Amino acid sequence: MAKRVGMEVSIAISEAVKLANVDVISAYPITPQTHIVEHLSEFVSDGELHSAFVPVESEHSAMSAALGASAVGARTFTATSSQGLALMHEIMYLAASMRLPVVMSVVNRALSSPINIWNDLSDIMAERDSGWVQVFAINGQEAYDLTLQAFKIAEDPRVLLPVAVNLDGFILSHVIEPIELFEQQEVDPFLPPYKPVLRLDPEKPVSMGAFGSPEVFIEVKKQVEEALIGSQKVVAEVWKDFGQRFGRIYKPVESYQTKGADTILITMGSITETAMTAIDSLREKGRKVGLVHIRLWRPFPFKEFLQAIKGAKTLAVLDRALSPGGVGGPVGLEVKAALFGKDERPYVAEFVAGLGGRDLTVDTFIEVLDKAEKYSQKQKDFQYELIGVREK
Amino acid sequence: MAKVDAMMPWKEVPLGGTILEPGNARKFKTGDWRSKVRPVTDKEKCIKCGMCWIFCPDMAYDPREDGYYDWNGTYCKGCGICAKECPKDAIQMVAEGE
Amino acid sequence: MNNKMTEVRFHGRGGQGAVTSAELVALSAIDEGKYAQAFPSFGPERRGAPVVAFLRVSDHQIRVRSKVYNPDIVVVLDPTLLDIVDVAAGLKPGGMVIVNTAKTVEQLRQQYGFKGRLAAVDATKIAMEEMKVPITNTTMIGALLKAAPLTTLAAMEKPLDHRFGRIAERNRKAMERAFQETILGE
Amino acid sequence: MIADDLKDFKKFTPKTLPREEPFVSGHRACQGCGEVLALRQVAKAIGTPMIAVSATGCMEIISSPFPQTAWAVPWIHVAFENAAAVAAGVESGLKILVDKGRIPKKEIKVVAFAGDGGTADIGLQALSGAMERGHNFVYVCLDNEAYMNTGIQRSSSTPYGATTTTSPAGKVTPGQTTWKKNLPAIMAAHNIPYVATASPAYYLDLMNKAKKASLIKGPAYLHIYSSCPTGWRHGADLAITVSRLVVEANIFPLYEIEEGRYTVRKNNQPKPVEEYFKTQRRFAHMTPDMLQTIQDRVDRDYQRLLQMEGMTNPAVAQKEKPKGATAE
Repeated sequence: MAKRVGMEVSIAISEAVKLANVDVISAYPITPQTHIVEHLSEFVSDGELHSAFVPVESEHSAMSAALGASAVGARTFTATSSQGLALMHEIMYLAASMRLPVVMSVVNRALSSPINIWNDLSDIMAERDSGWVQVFAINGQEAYDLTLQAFKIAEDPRVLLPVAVNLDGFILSHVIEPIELFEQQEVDPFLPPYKPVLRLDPEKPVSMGAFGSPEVFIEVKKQVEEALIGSQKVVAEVWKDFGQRFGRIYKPVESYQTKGADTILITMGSITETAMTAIDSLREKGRKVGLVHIRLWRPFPFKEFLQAIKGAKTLAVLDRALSPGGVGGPVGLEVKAALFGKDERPYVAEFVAGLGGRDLTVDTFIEVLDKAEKYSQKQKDFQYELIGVREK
Repeated sequence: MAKVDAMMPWKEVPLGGTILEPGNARKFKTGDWRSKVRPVTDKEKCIKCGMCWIFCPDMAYDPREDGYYDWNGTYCKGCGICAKECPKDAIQMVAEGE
Repeated sequence: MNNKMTEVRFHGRGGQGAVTSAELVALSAIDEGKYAQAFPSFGPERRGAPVVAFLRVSDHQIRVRSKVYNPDIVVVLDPTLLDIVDVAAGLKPGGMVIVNTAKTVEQLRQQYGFKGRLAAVDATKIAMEEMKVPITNTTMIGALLKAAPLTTLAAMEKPLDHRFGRIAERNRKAMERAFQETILGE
Repeated sequence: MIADDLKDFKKFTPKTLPREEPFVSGHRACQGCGEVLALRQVAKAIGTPMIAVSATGCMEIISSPFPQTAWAVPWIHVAFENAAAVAAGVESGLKILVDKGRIPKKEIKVVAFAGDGGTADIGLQALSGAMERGHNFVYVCLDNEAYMNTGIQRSSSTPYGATTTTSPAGKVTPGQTTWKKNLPAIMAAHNIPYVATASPAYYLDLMNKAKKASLIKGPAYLHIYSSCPTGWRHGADLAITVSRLVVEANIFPLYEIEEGRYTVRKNNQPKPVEEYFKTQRRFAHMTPDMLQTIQDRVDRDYQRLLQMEGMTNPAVAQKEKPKGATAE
């Protein structure tokens, strides 16, 4: 039976990786993800985890080594943040297009400059089009569960795509909170060893990463796209299986107090739980507000999202990454695009907040909701508003 | 120019654009790249030393049981290294088409 | 506005300078105030491997940028390509194939069964005699201009000088001889 | 200790060369390409079972135009700067899968191939990391002394004085202004068990070194001279001619560094460097004083090699009295 303990979320993730009986870990340190790989190295050196720990010399090589290992059929894990993810950028696209099911924890941290080790979503949002399956945890238990699930999703023959599990740097990764840890024999039936469809094997040689002329490039990309879109069905299956075994049900999009809500706040990541408290306090004052958070970012769950916000007059989108010179943030862009063709469309107020670790308090969320409702009444025409900027 | 048979419906492209048939470049006739000359071996002078075989960038000499080497026009690009390196000058570069 | 545009496809091998032929004609036509476009078929060009280059010349602005699929004229710099490449693919009705070959037009037609208009010139011989090297890209420009007045021999001098400097004169002579000696078959 | 790794290593002789070709005909290398010949000799010497890893470059492009591959062995290419890192991943993956009983135990050789740019410039960091970590693989640098796949741009491995499209011979600077980066020395500084230089003209020497490198447990580095007719502007038939001359002129001396011990193939009556430079138009503009600068430095570097051998491998240094240029 699962054991409930207080544990730092990063450590919990390394426990999940251990339960997954990972074969190769390619690791390079970067705040705030480092505790994950540090702890994994202890498991390996103590013989608690039978895997090859490869302390590479850069994140670019972390992802490169991961691809090499995955190509021979090893279950492979890595973790990074911010600048490290940016350095991996080139190889992220190859992992997806070469269909190598690497699993990575992305402990979200602002991208420089200025250099800033605190939390926002700018790092992962820069990888939006890499072709990876991308999920977001709102608390420690989710980070633990999603990491285990990520291997099962990635390695499913219908998917065979790398999966990034996102958790907020420091405000989630470094927090000690209650975690329910599973036993190995509970997990093994859920997550059997990785059986590759293709691997580098002298018995049956293949060539991976060939040179794709204009005649075939689009067709390969079509395959990746079909796998990524199709992965939503597999994600749903894995979440259903997980729910039956371990009791926690996961959905691509989760609603909180949205019944009869005129205004719905859209969030991602662990700030969601702070925002829920803001919703509660406004609900107590009779305000018809609710919240929807997006757990599955790629592939984007259009149907479930539109269902979740049905009936709302106003959406207040809270982005944690800024797309300079554009419509504000990537989530706002996605939401507006999702609504574009619909005849019944709520007013969308796009906000960008909490960049570079600026703390998001309950009051901040209340401010955002109040502004959203005010702008909605006036049908204010604006691209986005940056919250919390000190004017004077 | 890119091989025409790289065109195939997307469902038939192997996973991740992987090439499943090892060494299938053998189907490609690089011999078409010769335009002016080809090597011809004078069996009398040949001492079966294998220099033509080991120095050929296109593996266009096939070792035979009797120790001689058969020139393979399918792959020879006509570079002339073999003629240059043959210790007995047994290989002459001869104009194509003769 | 009939956009009188001539599309030309050059066939050669990596390292033979097929794209240089196209570029020099384009430069010359542009000097004369016309519109022109020259580009190789992009891709890893390896010495010896069959390659193609494209040229468009027009009195009006050229906006199409794709490859030339239906050429008015095909120029074949290396006769050995005839055995391995369908040089006449997509040729416009009434279009012409110009081949560097020692053979006559009749022999070519017989050996390869060309239906369309055909022209032949022994550019390799001319190049060896005038330039001492079997590089036929500038020589074949003469043949092309015989078949279609895309630009004039005189206008070609400036781009030749610019590109070849002191050996421009030999290239010009070879080009002019090809112009004279090209036989435009029917 | 490499001694026991090599205890049953038997040298190849002309008649005992393997027939197997892990790299097959039909690849799209230029006519007379010296690099693909070097690659072929290495792959042939190492043999199967082998997993090959390529960096982006000429050899990767010419060998894998989808849907065709010239690789008869398992092969993977990911990017330009990470051949060593990908190879490290392959090697680690294989080792752990064997340890966990998921795949049968087999001596699969992991071999990374890259050009000089992919090794000495963009890939140096990943290479240094993989070497320092002691992965059991062979890294082969096929040195054609410039970025040839992108059209002959200079690399840190382009020799002093050579022209490339980014180190042209101009009025002010006569071609490459820097001296060739000494990769073998950098690799030796990683204290790896085996480093060697080789040239396809000396095919037995090359293939024996490749075989030794593959037998040694731990990282091994081969730096192989690879002529390029297109990039160096020499005849398509001269790949072996220049590959021999460069050794005979001591510009590219052949030596091994085994656990720090140098063994140098002696050549104490070298040909003048000019004889080598004459064969390639990339050196056409060489001035007399450039030639002298190069000759002096080549002579000095060769003496240094002998001194390194003297210091690190006295037994060998004494044994061989200096003799004339020794042909293969």
